Amino acid sequence: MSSFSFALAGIGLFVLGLHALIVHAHLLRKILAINIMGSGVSLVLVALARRGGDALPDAVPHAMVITGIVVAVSATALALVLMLKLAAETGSATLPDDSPE
Amino acid sequence: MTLLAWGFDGLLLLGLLGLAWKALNSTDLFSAIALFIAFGLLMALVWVRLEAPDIALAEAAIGAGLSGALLLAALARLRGMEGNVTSNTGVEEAPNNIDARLVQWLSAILLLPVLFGLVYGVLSLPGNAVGLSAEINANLAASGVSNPVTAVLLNFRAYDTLLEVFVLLLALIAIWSMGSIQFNRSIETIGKTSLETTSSVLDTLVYLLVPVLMMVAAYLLWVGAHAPGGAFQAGSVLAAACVLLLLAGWPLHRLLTAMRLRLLAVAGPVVFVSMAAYSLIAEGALLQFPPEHAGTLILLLETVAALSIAVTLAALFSGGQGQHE
Amino acid sequence: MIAVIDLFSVLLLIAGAVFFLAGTLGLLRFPDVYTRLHALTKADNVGLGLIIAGLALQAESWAVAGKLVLIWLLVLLAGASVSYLVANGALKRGIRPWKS
Amino acid sequence: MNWDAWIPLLVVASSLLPGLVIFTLAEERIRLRTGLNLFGALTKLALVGWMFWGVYNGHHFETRLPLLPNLELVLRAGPLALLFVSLSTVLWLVTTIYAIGYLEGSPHRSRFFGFFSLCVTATVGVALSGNMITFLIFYEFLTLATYPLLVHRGTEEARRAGHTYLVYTMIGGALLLLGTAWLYSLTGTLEFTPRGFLSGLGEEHRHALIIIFVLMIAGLGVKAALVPLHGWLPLAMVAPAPVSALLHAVAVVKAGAFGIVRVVYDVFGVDFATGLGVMEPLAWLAGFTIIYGSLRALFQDDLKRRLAFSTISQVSYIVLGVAIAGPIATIGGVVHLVHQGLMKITLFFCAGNLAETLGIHKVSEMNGVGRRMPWTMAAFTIGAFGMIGAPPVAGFISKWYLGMGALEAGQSWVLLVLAGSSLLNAAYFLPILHAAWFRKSPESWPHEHDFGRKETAWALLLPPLITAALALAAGLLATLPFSPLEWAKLISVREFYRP
Amino acid sequence: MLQAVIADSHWAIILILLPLAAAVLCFLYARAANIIGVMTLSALVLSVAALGWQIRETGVYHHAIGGWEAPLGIGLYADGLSLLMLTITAVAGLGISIYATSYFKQQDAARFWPLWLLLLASLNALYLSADIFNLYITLELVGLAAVALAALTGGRDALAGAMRYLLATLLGSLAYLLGVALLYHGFGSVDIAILATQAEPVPVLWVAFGLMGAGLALKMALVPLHFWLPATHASAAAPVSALLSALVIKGAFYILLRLWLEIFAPHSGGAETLLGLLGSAAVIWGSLQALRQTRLKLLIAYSTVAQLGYLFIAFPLSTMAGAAVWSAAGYLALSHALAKAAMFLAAGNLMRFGGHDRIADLDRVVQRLPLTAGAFALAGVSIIGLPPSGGFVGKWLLLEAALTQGRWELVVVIILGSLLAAAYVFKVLGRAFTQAPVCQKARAVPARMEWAALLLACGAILLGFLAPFILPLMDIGDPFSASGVQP
Repeated sequence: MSSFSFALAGIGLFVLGLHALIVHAHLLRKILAINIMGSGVSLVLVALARRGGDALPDAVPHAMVITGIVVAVSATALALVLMLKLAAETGSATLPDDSPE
Repeated sequence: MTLLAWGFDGLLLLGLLGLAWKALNSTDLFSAIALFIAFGLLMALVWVRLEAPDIALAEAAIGAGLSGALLLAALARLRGMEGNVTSNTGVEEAPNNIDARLVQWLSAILLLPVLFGLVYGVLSLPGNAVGLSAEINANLAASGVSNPVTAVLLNFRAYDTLLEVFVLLLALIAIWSMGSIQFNRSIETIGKTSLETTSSVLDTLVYLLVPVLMMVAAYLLWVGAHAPGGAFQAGSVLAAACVLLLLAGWPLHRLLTAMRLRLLAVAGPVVFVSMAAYSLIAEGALLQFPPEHAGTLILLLETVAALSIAVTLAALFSGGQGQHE
Repeated sequence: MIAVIDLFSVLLLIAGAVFFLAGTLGLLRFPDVYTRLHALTKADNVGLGLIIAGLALQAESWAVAGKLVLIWLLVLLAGASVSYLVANGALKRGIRPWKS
Repeated sequence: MNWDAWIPLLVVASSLLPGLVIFTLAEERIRLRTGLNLFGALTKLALVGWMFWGVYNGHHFETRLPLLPNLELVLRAGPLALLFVSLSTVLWLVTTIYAIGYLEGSPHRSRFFGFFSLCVTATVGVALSGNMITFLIFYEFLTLATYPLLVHRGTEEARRAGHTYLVYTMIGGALLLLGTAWLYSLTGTLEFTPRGFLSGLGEEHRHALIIIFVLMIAGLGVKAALVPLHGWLPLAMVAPAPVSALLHAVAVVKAGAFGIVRVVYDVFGVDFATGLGVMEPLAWLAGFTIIYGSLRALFQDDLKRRLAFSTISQVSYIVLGVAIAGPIATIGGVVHLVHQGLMKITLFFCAGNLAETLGIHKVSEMNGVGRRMPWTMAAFTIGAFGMIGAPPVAGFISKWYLGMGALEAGQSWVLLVLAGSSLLNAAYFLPILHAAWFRKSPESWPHEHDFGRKETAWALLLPPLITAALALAAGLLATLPFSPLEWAKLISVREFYRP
Repeated sequence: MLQAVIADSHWAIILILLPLAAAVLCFLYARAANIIGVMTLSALVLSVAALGWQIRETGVYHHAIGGWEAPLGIGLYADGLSLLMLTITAVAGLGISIYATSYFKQQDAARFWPLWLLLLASLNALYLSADIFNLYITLELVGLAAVALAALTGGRDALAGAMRYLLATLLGSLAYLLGVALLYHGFGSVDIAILATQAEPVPVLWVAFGLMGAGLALKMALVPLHFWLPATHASAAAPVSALLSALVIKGAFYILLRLWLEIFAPHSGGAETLLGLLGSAAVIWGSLQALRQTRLKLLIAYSTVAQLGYLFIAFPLSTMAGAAVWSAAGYLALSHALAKAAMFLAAGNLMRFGGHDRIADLDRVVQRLPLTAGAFALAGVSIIGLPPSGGFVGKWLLLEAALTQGRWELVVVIILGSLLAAAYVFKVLGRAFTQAPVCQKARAVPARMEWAALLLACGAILLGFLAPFILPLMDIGDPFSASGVQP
């Protein structure tokens, strides 16, 4: 039963991150939210593999999650540099909401 | 499931969700990042609880360590631009004017059905797992390594890892393509001026710690074949060492001219692609390793990959500073 | 005979936990950054040492025991230099130590 | 290699390829451009002649190219198609000569002649199309090719006229597309067959077919300038004279009328259409357009707008001929297709000459112009008489056959319409002639270009004379084997009523 | 002998490895980037042709990577549908690359080429993969490369657009990954073929489809989630916006289509009507917005949102006439890619020449660039769907299906979409015929750029006549039969 609780925690993290992504204007917080959502998805991926007692540990989700983490860090690095360039250009680390008319 | 285990799990998950909520909604950015790093460490603990040591290592090294360092460096640079950057990049309290409040409630209401849908989907899954562990164990012998995760990563699904390494290279190219960021002097200021007088402590730390880190990286690389470890973990530990050197003010980018840095960063992907092409011609299938010396090939692949992962992650940290010709 | 080793490691673990508790209490109760640094580095390092010793008794091979001790040494090194850096940073930002 | 299969494609290509080449020519390459134009026109004329002779002896010219799953691009030279092709080819040659003279020294001529050739390609494509999908392709291609010609001058007024033209033709095209697709979904084929291919469909599709008929006629009616959809034509008179001459007297307007002829005869089939009860309203609509067009023409002071409204009413003669489901009326309608083209293009050429040489745009300014430009006005007079339906010129024949057809089909009200419109034609043409010939010319013309001894440039004078002569010949020599009338009889016999 | 070489060599793998190697080469030797890039693209076009010939002869191409069969290893799979998408990428890519060689200065070219070749490699990998987790990684690669390309110009709008695009694409990928997790744990494999056999209508299937659908819809800017597209595509450099509009969003559509055909269609339970509804909303809303724009590139970007709606109208129609409708949608995607690329390149020429892209005073600019005006006109004809063009063939087939199934609301949407498209295309083209004087500070536009745009536009028109050759190619290994009943 414990694997389902971890999976639900993963879902919780995903939705929490999504909420923060929508609500907060500051880009750094949005990047944090995306990282947390990534962890949530990884948690779901691995937790569900352990349903039904301690069967042999299934290595495929593990490999997927490691790949996911590395993808997350590269995306975060790119997002941070983009945020800094945007802040240097526009003076504020939030998305300018006017569409460029 | 004894009561104690239930208690421990409950505590762990509550801590995890609490930390995440606090990290996302804390008033000050710096505390948000600090809490995020704590969240990463707790996440590593969760992976250990779920019997996934490889992921725990990766999470601790990359998820908490490197991402945390990246976020802190970005915040420092953001505040470094304080001069021409309006105040709201610094301490930014959660906006509590009316329309922000409205957006919060609106998104909360919108996300409830999503939450219930997901929970319903997950709970409707059958009780016992239906994974691929049987197939993996059946073919583990032919994969040349005994650690199932490394077997999956570098043999069964080696194509994923090939693309994976290119994602890292792409991130590096993308960051360098955005032009060097003028204000990264602020990193050095933290590195040098504030610690001019006391560089001796940091230097001693570096002299002691960096060799150990190198040793640990080599060990992780080697042990990856039969125990948790592998290219990504080793690469990230090496990257941590490089970041430490950068922070200690070592002129790493003068040490590595741009071309040498590029060659190092590109080594992993190039070896992977050439290995893939060679195996296609020799063995008839993409990334097919002959069973008898699959182990050695994988080890070779992992070392080169670890090297370029380390260099790429360090370059990601320095944020486009080392790329000018 | 085995029970005695288990008894010893349980005792050591409890002692370690007490030291950690003390460190955390110090972190919460102390007024300024310097005193909190004291609490954290001193209490927690000792606590960690006790826990490592307790676990080393349980370890099935000397290699594992050696790794545990290595962990403790690394944490000591990191703890010391980081607390020094934080204190130095705080001084540079002009935070005066607390006076009653 | 069987030549017959490739001739239709060659006919279309003979103006497409020179057109594309002309686009790339620089402005000052006048001789090469004219050469290419004339070469294209002459080859097309030769090919059409070859086909004329072939069809007369029963050859079968058809090109089939794969286009869509079980739908093909079909170019077939049937007798009706040939009639329209020959009309547009001859008039294209004449108008090219006229345009070269008319546009002497004006900018963007490569662009103009490029689109001019594309437009003729589209017209020839419309004429030769063997099934509804090919017709649709060239029909829309015609819109695209004529829009740039319409806005060629680039003035604000031209752009607004272009805008309205686009709105009408785009919506028309969309309706036609919808009708065609719907028809294809019901029948599974779009091939033009002489007595229509819908006879097999049962009763349950009756309503659908009526709606399809309305959609198609509306789509085609835009270009055929049937009353509610005619708004764009008067505005389009802002285009240069050769454009309004060839396009709005021959190419665009006739494409619409030709489309209606095709739809009624080769898609629905006359009997099936009368069975559906759609022919009656079509006839009324055509009749109404005839009268309405002539009435509006009466009050237009601008010469070209008056000719535009007269075109609106004249084209509906063809539609009327089709709508009265009788063999003789069909002959009248089809032959009017040619006659109206010849007469109307003469009138537009003369209007162009007057504007170009004397700067006259208004009917009120035409006093005594007969003396100043006798040859142009002579051609104008022949055209005008043809329009009124006076015997020697071709217009009389088509009206005569239309009247006979109406009597044969028992639609006596059509006679009233014909008589009424002839009177109205007279009402708006005769004052012009009277003013031109019998009034005293003003002391100075608005801005006169002096061409020395001859009244205007050769290139401007020759074309109207040729077309006027043709109109006269079509009237007088109607009984010769290759005259439009005989050919129309051949069409009527071969296409519509198997003996 | 040649046939033997073509028949059994692994063209699919060349399509993936070659651009990767070329990207690395360009990254190392920036000076030779232009030549390497164009050579790679032309080699890719040839290998796509060879792959097409190969699968036409020997049927669907299947390759188990590393020798490991489906459940454990990853499979490469190339059938008619992937061949179509590969052709789109290679052909439009070649046109855009030729344009880019003379568009970018030396310093920008060094940054453009590695990113573009990586994007190309990931798109090819995406079209050839038969494993949904592998699709996640290729999606991520495509997303990051596209964001980096969008931010290339470095201006205020470009960076904001790129940031908005990055957040949207990351959110989309995460939702997609969660869907992959649910599918894997629900049915035990990440291989599409196995999932197709295992899937049955359990709640986890619908939740997974909801997640993946939402994620992919966000990445391809389907109407409610299209907020990020116009700003990004309009502010990027001309060849980059051509890439984004013509190629990148089609990757996400391909995945949604592949998953729909193989896994979700039999148990769709009404989802296709929702997709059809969103598609119709996209067509109408996108076209109306495009009509409102005052800047040319924004107009073209909104036109992308609208034309994508057409591809979604195929969903509700596919239940009854599966193969015909999907080949229509495929054909529309192909001609839209060429036409949209030509439009953006033409817009790039106009901006290079006149220095701005305000539609109101474009007339001085359009006068001087006849080839570009011609390219824009021909591309516009294909976007509207006027007869002699590829767009017409696609719309005719869609209209056909809608009429035979009596779906009147979709018929109206298709026709209205074409009319609105005509409105906004001719709104721009009307400018080409005014007598405005020459604008002063004009920068000459290299001929290569104008001819690249014109050739792409002619390609879109030529497609109008190539339907009978291309449509059967799409049906190799009949990818579309899985969904609706055969007509």
